[in-house]
Amino acid sequence: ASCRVITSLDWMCSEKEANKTYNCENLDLREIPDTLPDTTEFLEFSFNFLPTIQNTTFSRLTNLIFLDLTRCQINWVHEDSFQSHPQLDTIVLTGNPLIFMAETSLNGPKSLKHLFLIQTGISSLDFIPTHNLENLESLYLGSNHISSIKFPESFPTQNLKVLDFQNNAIHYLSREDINVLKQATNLSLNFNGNDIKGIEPGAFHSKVFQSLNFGGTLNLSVILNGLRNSTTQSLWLGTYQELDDQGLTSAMFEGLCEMSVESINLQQHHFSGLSSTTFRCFTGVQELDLTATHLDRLPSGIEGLSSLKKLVLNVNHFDQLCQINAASFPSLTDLYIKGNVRKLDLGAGCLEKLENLQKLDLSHSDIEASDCCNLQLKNLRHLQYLNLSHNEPLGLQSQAFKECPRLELLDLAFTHLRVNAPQSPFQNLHFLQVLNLSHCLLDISNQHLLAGLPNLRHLNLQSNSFQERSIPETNLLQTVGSLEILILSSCDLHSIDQQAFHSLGKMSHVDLSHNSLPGNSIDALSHLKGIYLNLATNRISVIPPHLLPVLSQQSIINLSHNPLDCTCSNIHFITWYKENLHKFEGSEETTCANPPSLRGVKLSDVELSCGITAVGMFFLV
Amino acid sequence: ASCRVITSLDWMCSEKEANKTYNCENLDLREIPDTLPDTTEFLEFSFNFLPTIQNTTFSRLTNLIFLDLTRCQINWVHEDSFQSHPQLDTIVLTGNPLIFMAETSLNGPKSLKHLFLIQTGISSLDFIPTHNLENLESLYLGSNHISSIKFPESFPTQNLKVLDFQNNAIHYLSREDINVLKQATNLSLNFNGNDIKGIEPGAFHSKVFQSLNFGGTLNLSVILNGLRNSTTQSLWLGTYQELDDQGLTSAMFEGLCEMSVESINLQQHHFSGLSSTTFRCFTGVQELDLTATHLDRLPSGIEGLSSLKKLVLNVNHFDQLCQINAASFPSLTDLYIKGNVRKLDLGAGCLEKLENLQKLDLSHSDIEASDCCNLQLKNLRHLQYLNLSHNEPLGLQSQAFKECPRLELLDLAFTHLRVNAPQSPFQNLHFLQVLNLSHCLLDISNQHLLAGLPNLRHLNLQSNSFQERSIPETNLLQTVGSLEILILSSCDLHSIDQQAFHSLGKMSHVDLSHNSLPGNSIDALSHLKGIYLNLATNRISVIPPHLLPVLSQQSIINLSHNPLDCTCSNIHFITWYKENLHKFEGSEETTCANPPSLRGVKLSDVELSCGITAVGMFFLV
Amino acid sequence: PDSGGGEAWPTHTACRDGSLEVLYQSCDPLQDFGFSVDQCSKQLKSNLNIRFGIILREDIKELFLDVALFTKGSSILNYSYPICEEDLPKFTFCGRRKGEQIYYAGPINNPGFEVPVGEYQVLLELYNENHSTVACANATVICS
Amino acid sequence: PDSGGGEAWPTHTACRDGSLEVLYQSCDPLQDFGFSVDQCSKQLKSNLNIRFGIILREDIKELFLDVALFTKGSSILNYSYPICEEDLPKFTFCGRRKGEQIYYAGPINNPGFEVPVGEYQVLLELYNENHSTVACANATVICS
Ligand SMILES: [Cu+2]
Repeated sequence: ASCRVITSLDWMCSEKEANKTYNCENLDLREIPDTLPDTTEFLEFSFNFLPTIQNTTFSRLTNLIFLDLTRCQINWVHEDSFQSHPQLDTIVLTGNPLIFMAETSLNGPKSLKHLFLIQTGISSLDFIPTHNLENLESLYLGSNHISSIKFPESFPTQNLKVLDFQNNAIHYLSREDINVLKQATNLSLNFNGNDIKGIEPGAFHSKVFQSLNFGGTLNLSVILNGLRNSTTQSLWLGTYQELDDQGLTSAMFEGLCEMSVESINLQQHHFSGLSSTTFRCFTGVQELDLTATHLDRLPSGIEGLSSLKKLVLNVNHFDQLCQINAASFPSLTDLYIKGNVRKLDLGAGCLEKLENLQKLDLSHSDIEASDCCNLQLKNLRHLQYLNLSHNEPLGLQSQAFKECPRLELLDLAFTHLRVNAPQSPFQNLHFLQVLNLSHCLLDISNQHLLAGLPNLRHLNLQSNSFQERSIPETNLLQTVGSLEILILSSCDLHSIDQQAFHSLGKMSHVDLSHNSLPGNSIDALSHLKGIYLNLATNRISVIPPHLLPVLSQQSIINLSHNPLDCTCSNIHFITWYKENLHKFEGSEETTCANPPSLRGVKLSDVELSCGITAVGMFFLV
Repeated sequence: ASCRVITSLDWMCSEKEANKTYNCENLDLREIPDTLPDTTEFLEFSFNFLPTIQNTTFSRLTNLIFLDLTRCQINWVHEDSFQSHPQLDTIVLTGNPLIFMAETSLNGPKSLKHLFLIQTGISSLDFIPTHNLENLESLYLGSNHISSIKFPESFPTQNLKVLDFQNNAIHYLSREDINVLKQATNLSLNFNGNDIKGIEPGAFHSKVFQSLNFGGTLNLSVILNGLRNSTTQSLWLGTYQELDDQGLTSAMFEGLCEMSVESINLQQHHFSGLSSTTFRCFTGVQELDLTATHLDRLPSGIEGLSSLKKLVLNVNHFDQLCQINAASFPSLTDLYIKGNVRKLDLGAGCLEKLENLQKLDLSHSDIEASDCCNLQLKNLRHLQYLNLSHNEPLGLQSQAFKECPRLELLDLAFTHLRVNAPQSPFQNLHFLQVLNLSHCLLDISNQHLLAGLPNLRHLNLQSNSFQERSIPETNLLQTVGSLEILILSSCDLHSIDQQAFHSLGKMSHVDLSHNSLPGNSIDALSHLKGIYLNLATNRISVIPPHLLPVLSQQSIINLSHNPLDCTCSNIHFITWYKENLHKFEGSEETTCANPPSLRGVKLSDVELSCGITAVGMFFLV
Repeated sequence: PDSGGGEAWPTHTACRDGSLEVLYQSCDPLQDFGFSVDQCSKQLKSNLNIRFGIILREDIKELFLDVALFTKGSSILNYSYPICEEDLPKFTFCGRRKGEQIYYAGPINNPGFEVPVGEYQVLLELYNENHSTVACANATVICS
Repeated sequence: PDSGGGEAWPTHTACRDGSLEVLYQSCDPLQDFGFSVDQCSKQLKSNLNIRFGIILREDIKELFLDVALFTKGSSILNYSYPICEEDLPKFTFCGRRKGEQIYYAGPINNPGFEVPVGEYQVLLELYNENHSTVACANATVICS
């Protein structure tokens, strides 16, 4: 006895874009609902029930471009299932227990580009019908039982860009296997989670790749010997927490001497006997990622890294910044030491040899310093990006970043700052465009705090509090007339002086959300036009009629989660709101708080009828 | 919306043994039907729908011993699912997409012995809850994603006898992996279809097994080197048609020199450079199976096989029996050369060195001989079993098997025989007990054909035809008074002389089915008692009353597919039949042919009412 | 058909080429199966590659194929072929169990031959040692 | 519940020992999940091994765990832990896709600590980079 459910009862597909994009996930549907328009182009149909796909299943939806059939218990994809779908570009069959796909099951689409066959029980590549795959660019085959990557001869590989075999049972790569892929250029090949135990010598000889991923392989020498004489942009060789790791030795990297690689990732490995010659074969490498490799130091005088451009040392165990022995990689432009496991002492001049350094990330590293940052950042003349966010308290000197005159972005979020001098610690950062001071517990009353920042465009002051919960007429913003984006959310503001922003003429984005501002605060914005204005979650109940022009001249406004008044005392605003709905963001959550009878009703649904004397009010939903 | 079907509508479980054994396969059931008795012990519940197994699912069936839940779309086996099943011995979960089995999901049974988790998506052995498996004897884990056979420490392996890992992704066996199994004695370990690429040296050191199966492994040296210093009763190393085969070399067998193995199977491999030293390391081997190894000869003077007892050479390419160079294995007791691909010429005295040979199978080998078989079987004094069935025509000399005086079983089925001499070709086989002459196109009229067989017990003459479609009073059976089993089915018999079997006093089984015998043929059996009598598919319509005593004295009778008469002329038989139903086999197919109104009705359902003058008849179903 | 409702299984194409077309339909009331042949021509090549996918409803320690060929209703050829035998499991899938899904892609070791022009009906049956059906198909071969 | 009917998911036992018992119930309307811990004692060991099985309803390029601990309704501890991040996929299952079934058995690298006697409620939430729920559980820890 088969089990049929009348689908119309169940149907609640949601429309993402009218006539085009629909989401029908998780509805236990057994067919395409009649209510779905013929013109549908993007269809999310995951987690339904379609044991058999055949030429009638989707025949009505002739405009389909993207079809996601994840976990629909599909067993069969029969002949010509997509024959009426010339535009179809992507088919997702992830998580279906496929028994058979007919030879012509993928015929129809003019240019099928992306095919997802993840976890479909495939044990050999000839399960995939080869017809009509000439334009295929990505083929995702993760989490199957594939043990050999040998494609059938008839398989068109010439346009492949992404070939993802992660989490299969591939343990050996033969020369022939890799040869089949020689037509593909710029290929990204993913063998993550396969633990490859052997590669036939010469298999990768003079092959060129965009990226190669051998993540989770226990024996890296097998990989690096197997890759001799190949070229790849990126080589991902990291491992994972739950895997046993043998420990990397210098000998394992021998093969690299005969390879051309731009970027290498070794995340989460251990090094056995890390020495100055370990990286001997890394001479051509531009980027090296040593995230979480349990390092507490790098030996001095490392060979092979003299032309390294980018070094990632996140989540390691350094005590002191000088332990990285920065002099070994003098060409570095980017250095990341994020999330250091121990408290990181910045030391003095530890990076002074890195004259070309442009980007430095020291966030989340438990850094503490009472007198920052000139000694610590000595000689970083070209530094443009500095991230010191999420650290322990820092005491900033005056002109604390004098050593880095070219800073463009400075992120100090969540790092408590003490400013030791009356002058601005940021003085003379002529190029500074972005300054993130959110959650810094700063003394905002210092009017000179932001002096000398002629190019500042983006200022984030979220969660700092102003004295008396108010921005006075005279305030620290007066010195940064170049500001375009200003974030003052969660600053516990109860009022803003009408003149508070008068010197800010270039603003395009003002975020005042999560404060306690009343409706009349809007007055402070009267000189601004065409901005994005976020006033969500404040205490706005009534907006006086004389301020409506101020709102009218802005481009997008968010008033959601305010206790709006829906009585006749606010009739002007409500009327104007409904006429200008297109300007508003979050109108679903823009609701009445008052009168009690209208609490929670969307402002856009309220119908007021007010005379000179209020005669009544009602609403329509 | 979930989809429920009222199961009672569907329920059609079939009863195999009342109150005990039920089969509910393929019924789309969503629960245990109420109609199943509480006392059910053996339950086949495959191919139904039980996404979640929990403690309520089977709680009513407290006597369960065997539970087959193959492919019931089970995702979850929750806590204490079998808590009320102390007797449960076997659980089959094959083909279910298991997501999780709770830690205590198998608690309850006092002595769970057999667990089938084939193709359940398991990727690591810790998926299996270890509680309550102390008595586990067999664990079937085929067709999963297992890559390491490392059991969790808490897994009780001491009683394991069968551990089946076939068709997984196991490519390496470490010393530690195998050590966990050291408590198991007499273990049969199956790695068929895993293509093992490495074994840690010493992993199998001084380990003892009942059987080891490495079928489908491409590189046998890895296996045989890895098994050094181990002991196993049987070692299965065959390969399969669809796999590429490297070719076996002598070097590959080196490891065997340091192993103790009783029986080896190498089916379907190719040998590269088979020489007299190839089997050098096989000295301890008792049984060697070389089925379908593409052999056209065995070299002479092979070393290492001098104590071999059993050799299987089925499905090879020999032209002539002497090409096996039998002198290399003088201790042989069993030799199989079945299904030879080419026409096999028996030659002369090719096996004369095999003085101990007891069993010889030459069936299905296209053998032809005009003057058989003394020259061909020279010196096989101890031969007890000879199979020459399914060959081309053989001409038999008189005393054709004089060289094999101890023959006990001779199978010539489907081999056309020409008897060249007036005497019996089987003369003087004093020990012959079984003779299969079915489909031999023999001249049965030769009364001396079976002379000189004092111990013949079992004679099969199926599909040989008698002259005039009748067994006359004087016939070839008179010389074999020792017969117990006689098969005369499909012999195109239309009659049997009343005295035809008079010299056969010991018979216990007579098969006369598929002939054209009438009811009165039964008379020929009047001197026999307590036999199994098969008269199915003959032309029996009426059985005269005076023959009923002959039937009465037999133990089991099959009269199915006869054109039985259900009119009053047969009333005595019908009445007797219904009283003696327990004697009859095939009573479902024992039906009326006449009168037309009763055609096809089971004889047991017919109710006749006959007077001295027939007054009428009717039947009840 | 979820479990043998009256509906028939769809007719599938095993292969189709200029001169030859092979269609089949499962005649097992319980299930359909998938099958295709890598090439199809009047002059049938030896050692064809096939693809075959099915759920086993029976163990296949032993597996046999019976082929019956008809044209215009009269039988031309009957043929039985052992695929898996206890003492000679030819393929890796031999010995798989009831409930397992199997997929085979590979050679079938057939001899090459010329298919005479005409339309043929073929009845194929796969069954195990207990004569329980593993798969059953009605096929039509059209050779022009 | 087949797709979020009103029914609640069953309450499961993550572990149970002399002194400690951990029960949980999925609070994802779409599905249940399986979880167990290899040992359970007041003196919780470091580096516990867990088993975890689930169907992913979202991609998990990034995956975060939020833990909120309550006792008698008042919050004691809130904790957020990144499991998979774009630049640090800690575990092999990081990066798996919507629709995949995953099973993890292995260490979780927890610190050891002593569980004070009492009854606790724990709300656990796994979510991805878009804050879409991957799993959700209400757990009860009873320590005696
Ligand atoms: Cu051969």
